Amino acid sequence: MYEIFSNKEVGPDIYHLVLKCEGLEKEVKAGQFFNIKLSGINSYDPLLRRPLSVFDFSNESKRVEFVYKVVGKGTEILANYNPGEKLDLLGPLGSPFSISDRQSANIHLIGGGMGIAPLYLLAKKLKDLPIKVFLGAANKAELDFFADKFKNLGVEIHLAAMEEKLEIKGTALRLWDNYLKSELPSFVYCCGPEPLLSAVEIKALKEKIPGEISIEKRMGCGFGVCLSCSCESRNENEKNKRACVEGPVFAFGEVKYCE
Amino acid sequence: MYEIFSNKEVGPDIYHLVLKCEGLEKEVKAGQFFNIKLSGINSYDPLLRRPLSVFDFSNESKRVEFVYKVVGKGTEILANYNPGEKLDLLGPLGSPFSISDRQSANIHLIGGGMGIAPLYLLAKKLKDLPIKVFLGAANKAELDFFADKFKNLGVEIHLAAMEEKLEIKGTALRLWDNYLKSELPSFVYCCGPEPLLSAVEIKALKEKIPGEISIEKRMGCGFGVCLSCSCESRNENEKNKRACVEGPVFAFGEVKYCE
Amino acid sequence: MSDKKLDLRTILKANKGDDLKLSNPLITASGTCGNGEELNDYFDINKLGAFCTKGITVDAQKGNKTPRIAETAAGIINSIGLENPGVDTFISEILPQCREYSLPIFANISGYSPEDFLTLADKLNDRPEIAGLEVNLSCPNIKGGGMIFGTDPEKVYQISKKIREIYSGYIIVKLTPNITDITSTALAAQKAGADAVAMINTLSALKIDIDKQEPLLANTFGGLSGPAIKPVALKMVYQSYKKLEIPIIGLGGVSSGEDVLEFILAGASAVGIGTINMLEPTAALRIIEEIKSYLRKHKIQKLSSLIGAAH
Amino acid sequence: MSDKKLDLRTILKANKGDDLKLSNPLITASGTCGNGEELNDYFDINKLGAFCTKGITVDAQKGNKTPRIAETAAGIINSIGLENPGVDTFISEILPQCREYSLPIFANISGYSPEDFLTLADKLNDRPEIAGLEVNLSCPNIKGGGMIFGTDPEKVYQISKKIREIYSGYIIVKLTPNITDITSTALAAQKAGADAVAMINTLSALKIDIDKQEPLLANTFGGLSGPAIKPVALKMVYQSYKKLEIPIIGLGGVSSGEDVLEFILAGASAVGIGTINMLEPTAALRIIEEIKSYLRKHKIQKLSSLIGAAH
Ligand SMILES: Cc1cc2nc3c(=O)[nH]c(=O)nc-3n(C[C@H](O)[C@H](O)[C@H](O)COP(=O)(O)OP(=O)(O)OC[C@H]3O[C@@H](n4cnc5c(N)ncnc54)[C@H](O)[C@@H]3O)c2cc1C
Ligand SMILES: Cc1cc2nc3c(=O)[nH]c(=O)nc-3n(C[C@H](O)[C@H](O)[C@H](O)COP(=O)(O)OP(=O)(O)OC[C@H]3O[C@@H](n4cnc5c(N)ncnc54)[C@H](O)[C@@H]3O)c2cc1C
Ligand SMILES: Cc1cc2nc3c(=O)[nH]c(=O)nc-3n(C[C@H](O)[C@H](O)[C@H](O)COP(=O)(O)O)c2cc1C
Ligand SMILES: Cc1cc2nc3c(=O)[nH]c(=O)nc-3n(C[C@H](O)[C@H](O)[C@H](O)COP(=O)(O)O)c2cc1C
Ligand code: FES
Ligand code: FES
Repeated sequence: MYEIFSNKEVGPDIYHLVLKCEGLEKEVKAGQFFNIKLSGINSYDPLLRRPLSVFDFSNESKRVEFVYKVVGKGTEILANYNPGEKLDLLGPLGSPFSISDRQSANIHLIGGGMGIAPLYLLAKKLKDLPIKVFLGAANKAELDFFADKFKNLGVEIHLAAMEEKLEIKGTALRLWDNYLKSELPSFVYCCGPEPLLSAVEIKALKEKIPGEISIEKRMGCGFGVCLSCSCESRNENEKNKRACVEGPVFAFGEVKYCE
Repeated sequence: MYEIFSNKEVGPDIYHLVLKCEGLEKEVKAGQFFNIKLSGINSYDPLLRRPLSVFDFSNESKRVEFVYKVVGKGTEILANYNPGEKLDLLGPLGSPFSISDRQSANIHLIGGGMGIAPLYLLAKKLKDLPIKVFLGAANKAELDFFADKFKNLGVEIHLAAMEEKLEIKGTALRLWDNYLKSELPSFVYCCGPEPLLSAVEIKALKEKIPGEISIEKRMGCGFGVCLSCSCESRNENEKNKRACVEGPVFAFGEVKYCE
Repeated sequence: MSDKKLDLRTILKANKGDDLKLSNPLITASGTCGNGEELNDYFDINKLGAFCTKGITVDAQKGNKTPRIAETAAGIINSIGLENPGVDTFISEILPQCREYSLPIFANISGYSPEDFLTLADKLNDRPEIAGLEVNLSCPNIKGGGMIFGTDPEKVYQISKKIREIYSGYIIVKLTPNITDITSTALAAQKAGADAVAMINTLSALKIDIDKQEPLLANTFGGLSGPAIKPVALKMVYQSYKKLEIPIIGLGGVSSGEDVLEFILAGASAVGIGTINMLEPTAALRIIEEIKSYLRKHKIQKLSSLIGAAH
Repeated sequence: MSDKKLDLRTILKANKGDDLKLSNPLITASGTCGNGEELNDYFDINKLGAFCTKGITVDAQKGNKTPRIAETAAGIINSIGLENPGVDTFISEILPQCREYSLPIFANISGYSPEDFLTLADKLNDRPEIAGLEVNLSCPNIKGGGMIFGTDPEKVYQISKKIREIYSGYIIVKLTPNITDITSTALAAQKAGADAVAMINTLSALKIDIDKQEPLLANTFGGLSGPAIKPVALKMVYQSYKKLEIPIIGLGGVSSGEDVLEFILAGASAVGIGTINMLEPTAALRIIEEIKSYLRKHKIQKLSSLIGAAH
């Protein structure tokens, strides 16, 4: 059980949740997630935990942070929690973004919607390299909090919104696509809706640029026992991969998209 | 939705809940109850509301008060609510104790366990009459809060506990029984477990003393639609009575006991 | 879309006789809404699509011993045991009250023998206060009773057919989910000339009091209802829709506009609301608002255009 | 009572061969606990009474398309579709891991035809790593598959009997609740020589995505599990106990010590824990503690003395 330090609305239906995690022993890496229990005491409804990617983590201050959007039952319950209350979290879970061998220049991070959340901790880890961040969402209000955070890191960011013109009016994909005309990256990280992952991957594979995506699959358990989150491998001979254990981060070309 | 003013432990697992009920238009009478929703937002578990008798009510200060014991899922959830939070209550429900024609002297109030709760508001209404209150519980700690409250009303009280000697060591029934040797009342009110109700009623009927009991039946709805709380009438030709509408207060001899 | 344009009406097609037009798809589930009076204290029940009474039997019944209700995760188990004043008192005392309402009313009938159902259908035939009968062939709480009939397609056919022969109003046959294949009994009811089927009644269930080390309900078994059973009910409606020609009234755990929409998309022409009323007497009003916001959001005018749309 | 005196052991009587002695009644429910490794990261799974593997088929299966899981009130609907590496890989890769554990392990087998079951039983016969087979005649997620067998007592008898002829270890036949009378299939399994029955598998269920206006699961239907179904499972165990001579493994929604006690009082000799593990990987440890406090409170020494005590 971790105590809530703050849980504030930072955009339209978007919340920033900060937990004190003194007891947490494991290291938390960019791309990993926690699975959060949202049923109250003596209650089995809602039954399943809800997975949220780690937005930020600091081992020194012992804080783990999330950014989430209220989209349904569970996230609405979460938004009603107050500082001082405690949450039951399972994690950190999943395989993180790989970082060790990214000493190359020109790293692009592409995030769509709430897929932006896990890219922040990643950017923090990579921030001494020349990284460029491409973010898209419905409107500026959904991006403001993220944009400020990335700006404070001192990394280069590009913004797009569907409903209004920022750098462009459109998706993160189109934003990035435009930029590719001036520079091809040496490695790409992408997180967001499957159509974004898929399109970025196709483009990158064509240009022979390696990279990783983080996929959001409906999860039952989050730790590998139920096979709810199976992703079919692109390699016909390989067995399925679990988004919660082998993923949510996969290399370009590793898994098929379907939803 | 009524805001919680306070919700404090006042005995072993016994809580005193005070709600602000500005919006409440109906008058609340002694013997009535409210049915309290305990599932959180977006949750259907626990599904049923929990009935609690009104312990105190004041139209001026617009406060409705309850005293409850944590015995299971629902009451444990209730005990976890904090001041400032809101509760969804249905009520006031049920038929109250009758008061109008109790101008006679010698009224006895007998309460066992949490059955004491509804007697307090009743005693308040009757307090200008010479009433005597007989209370029993497992131990002194369970009685302290109630005893203080009744004492502050200035009424005569007698206390018994099962686990230690107060006026006697034993049940409210024995306590009252002893007292009957010195004085027969002209009217009796009784609330508590069914064996207490039943025994008091038998004794009173034998002595031809009229009175009323308040019964705790497992309830589905609390407002008369489901027939979960049916009490068989002692009059074979009469149909069942619903503890939530025709009761929970019944006259001596009106319904059969069974649980 | 302006609220005025939203059309929540639904039609229950009749096999013979007139179709029933409901102002919205919500029908109270028998036994969870009394006979109208209590709910009407909370809101004008004419806002419902239709009302279904508490089950009636030939003779008055005191019902089962208490406890008659137990709570389970997101559900309740009941064994009321058909407590009711009997059909004659129903006709003399309850039907007159029904005249005060303008919405269609169904009388829910239960029997301990096939003959009982015929007696009831006969006594209730041509009563102007009611639009039709809901024939409860599925009550799990009476011994040797309804459920035995309800799990045998042949018996469902026989009883439904005999009722059809003597009753001229709308006939809904209410089916039990405690069966390997509910489409077998649904088809039997259709073949017998029922106007519609209602599914589901409660799932046979048990709760044990671990302190007393015995079943919690006085009657041992009871019927499970509430949100817990919704996925089972919905599956049965979906599975039956393509096989049936008569309308389906879907019910089981419906508690929100989303639930109603699920049932309608699965193929229900109308939807029963039961257990939710016990916790939230004004649930119907909330549910109607939730349906309206869905229609607005999806720019759909006619709710009935969604019937079976998930197939 | 001191903790040392509390005796949680339970015996699964065998029809032929040796009885199985479990250190406590908790058995993992197939498909909800992987093959042990993942859970073992959270606690020493030897603390369980027994372990049951994820369902295996003759050939490797990729399972159904996603989404494979939907949430309902106090329940989940799954349609994993038996994703597994096939029996040969199971034998070469998973069984060796099983050697690391000291508790009895059951291999859960599923087939698309009666022959499949025999192939599986044959290949798994005499494997020292496993104590027995759990024959899943009740999987609702494969077309033309398990559930068709599972609802027909005659087929249950035939398949169980053939397996009995070629398999010498402990045989548990796992039954489906999607049936009018589960005692018919339970008795068929007993007659065929099964050592025990497990009840229940999941209830056939549906969820509709109202925004997409189509079934949420890629496979349309799925199986409902979790606390929502406990009252139905418990009823089936209670109802079967008096009719059967072989042990019953009760499961369906078990999430607490109270739930385990309900099943045992109803007549189960052991209890499966499924869905709860998905939310709370250490649930078994909590449940064991809850059982112990109950025994202490009621001054009962042997848990097994409570089997069937609610009758
Ligand atoms: C590994 C992982 C990391 C995630 N990280 C974040 C994050 O950092 N911030 C954030 O806002 N969201 C994140 N999500 C998505 C988040 O888990 C869902 O939005 C949440 O579970 C919805 O719960 P709900 O009860 O509010 O919605 P529900 O009422 O359950 O459903 C509402 C909507 O949410 C969608 N949904 C439900 N469950 C999931 C799920 N498991 N995955 C994706 N969509 C779902 C449904 O399709 C539906 O449209 C992540 C998901 C995964 C799998
Ligand atoms: C009209 C009425 C007035 C009541 N007033 C009070 C009051 O003022 N103070 C107070 O402490 N309690 C009162 N009760 C009892 C109170 O409602 C129950 O203790 C409560 O519902 C238990 O809920 P739970 O979820 O904590 O227990 P559960 O987990 O549901 O059950 C735990 C135990 O409580 C018993 N129980 C469950 N439901 C009921 C019920 N409806 N009635 C009686 N026992 C039940 C069960 O037998 C079980 O032993 C009243 C009951 C009724 C019917
Ligand atoms: C307390 C109670 C009493 C019921 N009585 C009847 C009845 O008399 N006749 C009947 O056909 N169904 C009866 N039912 C079943 C409901 O009408 C309905 O089919 C079932 O509860 C499923 O719907 P729900 O989950 O919305 O409650 C009763 C259900 C409950 C909970
Ligand atoms: C994700 C999931 C996968 C399952 N896979 C299997 C399986 O492979 N074989 C089997 O016999 N039962 C399978 N089941 C059924 C469970 O073993 C169990 O019978 C059912 O879920 C009821 O128990 P529970 O409510 O405790 O989960 C599965 C259930 C779930 C939830
Ligand atoms: S969510 Fe259960 S295996 Fe991935
Ligand atoms: S509790 Fe429903 S009628 Fe009394």
